[in-house]
Amino acid sequence: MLVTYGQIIDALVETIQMTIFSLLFSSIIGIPLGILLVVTRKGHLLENTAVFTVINVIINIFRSVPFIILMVALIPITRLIVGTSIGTWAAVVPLTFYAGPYIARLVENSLLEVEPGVIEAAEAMGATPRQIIFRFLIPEALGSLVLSFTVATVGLVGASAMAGAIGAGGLGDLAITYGYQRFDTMTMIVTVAILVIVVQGLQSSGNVLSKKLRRR
Amino acid sequence: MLVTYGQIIDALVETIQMTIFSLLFSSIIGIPLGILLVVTRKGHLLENTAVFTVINVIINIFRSVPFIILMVALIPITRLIVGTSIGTWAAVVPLTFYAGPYIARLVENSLLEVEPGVIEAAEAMGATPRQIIFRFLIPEALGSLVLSFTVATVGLVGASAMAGAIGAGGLGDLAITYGYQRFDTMTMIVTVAILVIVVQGLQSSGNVLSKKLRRR
Amino acid sequence: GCSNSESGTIKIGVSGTDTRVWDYVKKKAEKEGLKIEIVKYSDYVQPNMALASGDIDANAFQTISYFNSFKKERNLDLSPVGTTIIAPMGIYSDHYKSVKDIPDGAKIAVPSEATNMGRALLLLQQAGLLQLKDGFDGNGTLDAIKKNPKKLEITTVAAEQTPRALPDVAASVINNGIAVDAGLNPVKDSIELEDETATPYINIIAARTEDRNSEDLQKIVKLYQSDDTAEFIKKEFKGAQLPTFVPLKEIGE
Amino acid sequence: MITFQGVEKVYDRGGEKIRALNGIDLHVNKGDIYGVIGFSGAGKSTLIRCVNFLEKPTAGKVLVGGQDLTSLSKSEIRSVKRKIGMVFQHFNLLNSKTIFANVAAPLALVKTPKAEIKQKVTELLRFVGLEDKAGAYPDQLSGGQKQRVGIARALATNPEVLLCDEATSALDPQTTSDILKLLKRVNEQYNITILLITHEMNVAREICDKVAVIEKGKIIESGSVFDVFSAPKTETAKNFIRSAIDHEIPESIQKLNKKHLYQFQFVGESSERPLLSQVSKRFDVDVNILHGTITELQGIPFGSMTVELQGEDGEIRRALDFVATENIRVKEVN
Amino acid sequence: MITFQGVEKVYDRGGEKIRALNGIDLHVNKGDIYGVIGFSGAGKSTLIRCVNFLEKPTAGKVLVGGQDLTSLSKSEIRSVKRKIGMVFQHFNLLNSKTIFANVAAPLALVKTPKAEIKQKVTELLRFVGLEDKAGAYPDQLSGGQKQRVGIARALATNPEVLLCDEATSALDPQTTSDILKLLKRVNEQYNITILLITHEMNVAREICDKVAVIEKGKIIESGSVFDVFSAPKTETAKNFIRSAIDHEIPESIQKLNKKHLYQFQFVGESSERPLLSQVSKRFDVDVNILHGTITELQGIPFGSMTVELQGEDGEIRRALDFVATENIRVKEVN
Ligand SMILES: Nc1ncnc2c1ncn2[C@@H]1O[C@H](COP(=O)(O)OP(=O)(O)OP(=O)(O)O)[C@@H](O)[C@H]1O
Ligand SMILES: Nc1ncnc2c1ncn2[C@@H]1O[C@H](COP(=O)(O)OP(=O)(O)OP(=O)(O)O)[C@@H](O)[C@H]1O
Ligand SMILES: [Mg+2]
Ligand SMILES: [Mg+2]
Repeated sequence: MLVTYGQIIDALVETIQMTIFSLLFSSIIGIPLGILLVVTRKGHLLENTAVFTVINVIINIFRSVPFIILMVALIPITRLIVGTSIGTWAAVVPLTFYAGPYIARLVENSLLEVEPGVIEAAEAMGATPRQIIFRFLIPEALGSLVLSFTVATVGLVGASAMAGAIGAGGLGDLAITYGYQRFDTMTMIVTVAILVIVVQGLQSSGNVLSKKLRRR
Repeated sequence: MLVTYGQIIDALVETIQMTIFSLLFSSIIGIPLGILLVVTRKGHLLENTAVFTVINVIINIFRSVPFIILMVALIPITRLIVGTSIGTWAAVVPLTFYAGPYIARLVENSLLEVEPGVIEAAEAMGATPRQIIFRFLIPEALGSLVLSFTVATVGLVGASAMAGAIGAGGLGDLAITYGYQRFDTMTMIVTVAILVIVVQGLQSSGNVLSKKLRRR
Repeated sequence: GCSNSESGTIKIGVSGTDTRVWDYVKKKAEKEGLKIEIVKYSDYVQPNMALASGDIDANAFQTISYFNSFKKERNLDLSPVGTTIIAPMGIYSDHYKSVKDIPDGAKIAVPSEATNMGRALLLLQQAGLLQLKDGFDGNGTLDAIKKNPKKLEITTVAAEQTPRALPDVAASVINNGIAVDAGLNPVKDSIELEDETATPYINIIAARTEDRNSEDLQKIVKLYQSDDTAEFIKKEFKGAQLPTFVPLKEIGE
Repeated sequence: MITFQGVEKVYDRGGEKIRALNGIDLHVNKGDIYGVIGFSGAGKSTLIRCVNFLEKPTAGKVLVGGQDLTSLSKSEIRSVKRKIGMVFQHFNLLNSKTIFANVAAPLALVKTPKAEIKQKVTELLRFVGLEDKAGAYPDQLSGGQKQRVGIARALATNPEVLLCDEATSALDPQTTSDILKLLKRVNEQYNITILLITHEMNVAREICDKVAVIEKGKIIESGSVFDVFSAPKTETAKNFIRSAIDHEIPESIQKLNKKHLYQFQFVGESSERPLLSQVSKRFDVDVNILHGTITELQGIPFGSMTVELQGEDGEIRRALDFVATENIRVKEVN
Repeated sequence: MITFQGVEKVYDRGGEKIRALNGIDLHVNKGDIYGVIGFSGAGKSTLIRCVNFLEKPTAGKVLVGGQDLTSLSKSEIRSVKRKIGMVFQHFNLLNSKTIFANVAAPLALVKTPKAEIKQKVTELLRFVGLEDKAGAYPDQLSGGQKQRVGIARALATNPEVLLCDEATSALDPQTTSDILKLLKRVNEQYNITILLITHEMNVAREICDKVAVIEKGKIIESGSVFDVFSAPKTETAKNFIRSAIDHEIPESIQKLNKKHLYQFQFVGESSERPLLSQVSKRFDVDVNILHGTITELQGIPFGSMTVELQGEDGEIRRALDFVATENIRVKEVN
């Protein structure tokens, strides 16, 4: 193995750091967009074809661009926000823009599953759109949302591997640069094994939490 | 622009080819796994903790491995199946293994949203597990499943960009090798624009179809 | 000016993970009171972009050929400050002992990145398998092929994929470093090896043009181009990488 | 309080037009308990859902408190809705929240203080007999329990108008009766207007002041409970009311093969005198009541009865002639 | 056909144990129409769901056709289930399928030929009055229409056992009566065993041979409809039956402030003679029937009536004494 355990631990920390922060920020972007995608569609709470179409297209654009291209295209923005275009923190920006629209789609999918009767009940009570969203729609979809976020988080762990291209480090990058580029099978196995454990932990927590929240 | 329109059309064809076939095969893998994840869980139709755990872990393993590593790790299998490890067809194998577990998770998420009452009705009719799955569970989840598959397909289009590493070609690879590596902005814009159109078309069809199928 | 050198640390961008030589140089520099930070990248675009934008102070990962074409396409104000090594590219095969044995219509894998591809084509020409257009500058696409008498099928793959594709192709053109990492010995295992004096493929240390005469950078170049470093490289890489400290003039600067 | 003016609602089912409401005119006064009855699919739910705008009429107007909802801004509509409680036919509870939180939901929306919520919800749950289920989730309740949660929720905000879509359909008679008493009480205490859909005639009779009969999206008859029940004008209304009031004669009776079996239908105002007693006294005939329901609407017996007349044929004929003069419809049972 | 032996069902609600069934012993003979009545939350749905194993008893056994389901293989259980039709309290229709496909579902499971399915489903839909809704989806139906689809679906396979969980709760009296007749017909024609949950006493009375009263997960009373209705033994059963049979005396009557208002309760076997006639004849008293329900169970009048006795006080007292000898409970209404 060409790497030390210290390096692996550093990489693990970097992966966790990238995942957590990009998950955080992409949720901040993705959740509202997902909600808007649901409530502005035809026949829904805040029907607004213009807003729906714009958001739909923007999300599609971000979802179409290969991650590596997105990373490059976003460099000016990254530099503006983080002050540099390299390193772990700089990777958080493209990861956020990558996962944000993705989360929006998953949130959309989950919220669409909520029974219309619940929304009707909320409307009948005179709830504002905001109240309907936060007190009815989201709580009812929570079980499904948790699973969706689990899927998204695992996806982020995967995407963070590619962020090595901008010197972000992380386990995936270790696997690629040593395992793939330098044919160091041992490092590859160790890093992938750690990744599997991380993902397994994430998925199991997601499953358990979702099961608790899903009341049917 | 450093590329000809002929090259772009070839690349588009390659992308479509990779996406369609890997979608096909990953569905063949992912749908049964997703179904098994649902029906073998505790308290469900074919409760079987062992099967559930094994599938859950296998899916997590595949979901943890960065795509590029997966591509390398699968070379022997690819060679076995396709006869070579390079080219568009060879890319279908790792793309399938990448998207299959992902689809399994999305299928799982969709099927879990089906009202338990429907399954009860099916059980009361004496439906076999197979009948319950194919005549009740899946039809009821179809609207959500279509959206999930749309998300997965768009994800595959993105992943196929990385398949350029094994000489698979495709629009994403064109964007990376010319747009990214050679700073041919024009090629990048054109290819990404085509990708956006493809994704937009996919997503819109998905939305329309899902809306038609989702009866609530 | 050289913003970072004022804070006493020089950031040098490299690609990949093999920092053995720079670790060696870094140690030497520290003794002279010069702090070096090595920034690792996993591709060949970002180190130049980061250099141009001031995120790093110098990089050392590319051949002069790649550097020049990159600079031109991106219109960047960068300059080489010193030469380092040459890592000869080679043609490798699992199936044939000599390039002459490669049959008609055979498949050849080459790296997909443009300068590497050009370099590979030049090597294939050197081996007598292809004939390229006149004045080919080693930077281009498959269009550069003028004559392909054996009707070879050239497939482009990621550089790292070339050794992995060996069982599937008649031959792969593999970068030196990658061949070594893949467990190949460039000298013993290749069936054709690049000319040692292929000047376009000498590696360089690059910096922003405005900083090229900076004292610190010059000091680093000197530390790299010293005899003991050359000895270290020879020992570590067992001939796969050759220290080539030629003056910049010889590579056309 | 609630006025329908030429309300129409047309659903589009894959091109086919379903006219659920077909020109509804209806007026519900403040403080009324107004019942809507009608066969399954007649348009009752659609009608009630137009009041709080869950369905938007395709034509016509619905006024609530004199205000046309279509003319109001969204936030004005919301404040009108906050004064309307609704019990849904399919409950529409939040599966993810406890029973307590479900009942508390409308209170929480208007930022009621925690302590007040707690007190109010506990009181309501006690009333509907679910105080021990406060911490349970809807999927852990029986059908009737869910319905009671829906009722408690609708009452939580002390609404001015209460819309009940089959609010007691899943409840046993005892619980139904308790709930109806509660509704009557809130109606009297707070002058709440109640619009109530039901197919249980007893519910309509026990609690409503007025009723409307709806058929195929049209109101075919309406008026005070007495008017409609005692003198239904349309055939459907008659049918509907009769099927509720006088049950089919049980087979057991038909099998008895008694000779003089008659059904007396009290279909309007009959004399104040105790009819059956008079028959027994005036003629040498015994009246044996076998089956039927009789109730009183504003002092007048109302309903029908199947009786056996015991006596000589001639005497019986004379007795029947007498009965016929008393505004009672007599029908011989084979 | 169906036998419960000491069946218990305990739900676990976050640690708290909910005893939904608490030792049920019950036997339903082949061809019986067996009614289960009880207050909301008594455990009726849980009970019926144990028959086709939708709930697995935590203790005890359920035998269907003499077979203990727990002892059978999965495919044997399925073939038993195919002979059991079920109407669910919450319908449980497939939202993604048309009404036609919903009713056809159980037939399609057993690979019935297309033509036969078409014929059978069309016939059933015509019967429940939904032939024009064949192409609609459940979300386009009213509550009662959904319930009728559920009934049609349960009958599609000509089951040997039919389980109905409040199968007519959302239906108007007319439709209910039609459905009950259908059930009676299939019961007689095909000797189908029907286990039926209801809170509508009329339903129980009209169609059931036997009833069981369930309270807090225990069967507190059971027997022929006549026995239970005419002579309820437990206080709850009495209450339950009374609340269904003799409605509260309407306020309008109470307000009349008449002097001699009595309620006659026919709570068991009374004489064969026409009672009210006798009173009128023997005493100088007129009997004015104001309110009540009376029906007949096996030739015996059964129910209660509120009557006004008109006459002298002494005469009235003597009349009442006479009535009291006739196995009739007399209660003075204030
Ligand atoms: N999954 C569950 N978890 C916890 N408690 C439950 C669950 N299902 C039912 N119960 C409880 O068991 C009791 C019996 O429920 P059941 O559904 O059998 O009542 P029911 O007699 O059918 O009432 P209804 O007439 O209202 O439908 C109720 O108190 C109910 O709250
Ligand atoms: N979304 C819809 N699309 C098409 N038709 C509909 C829709 N909703 C209701 N209908 C139809 O409109 C008619 C009236 O329905 P509504 O729900 O008002 O009936 P209802 O009187 O409440 O009946 P029930 O007593 O059975 O609940 C029915 O024939 C129904 O099938
Ligand atoms: Mg309705
Ligand atoms: Mg029930």
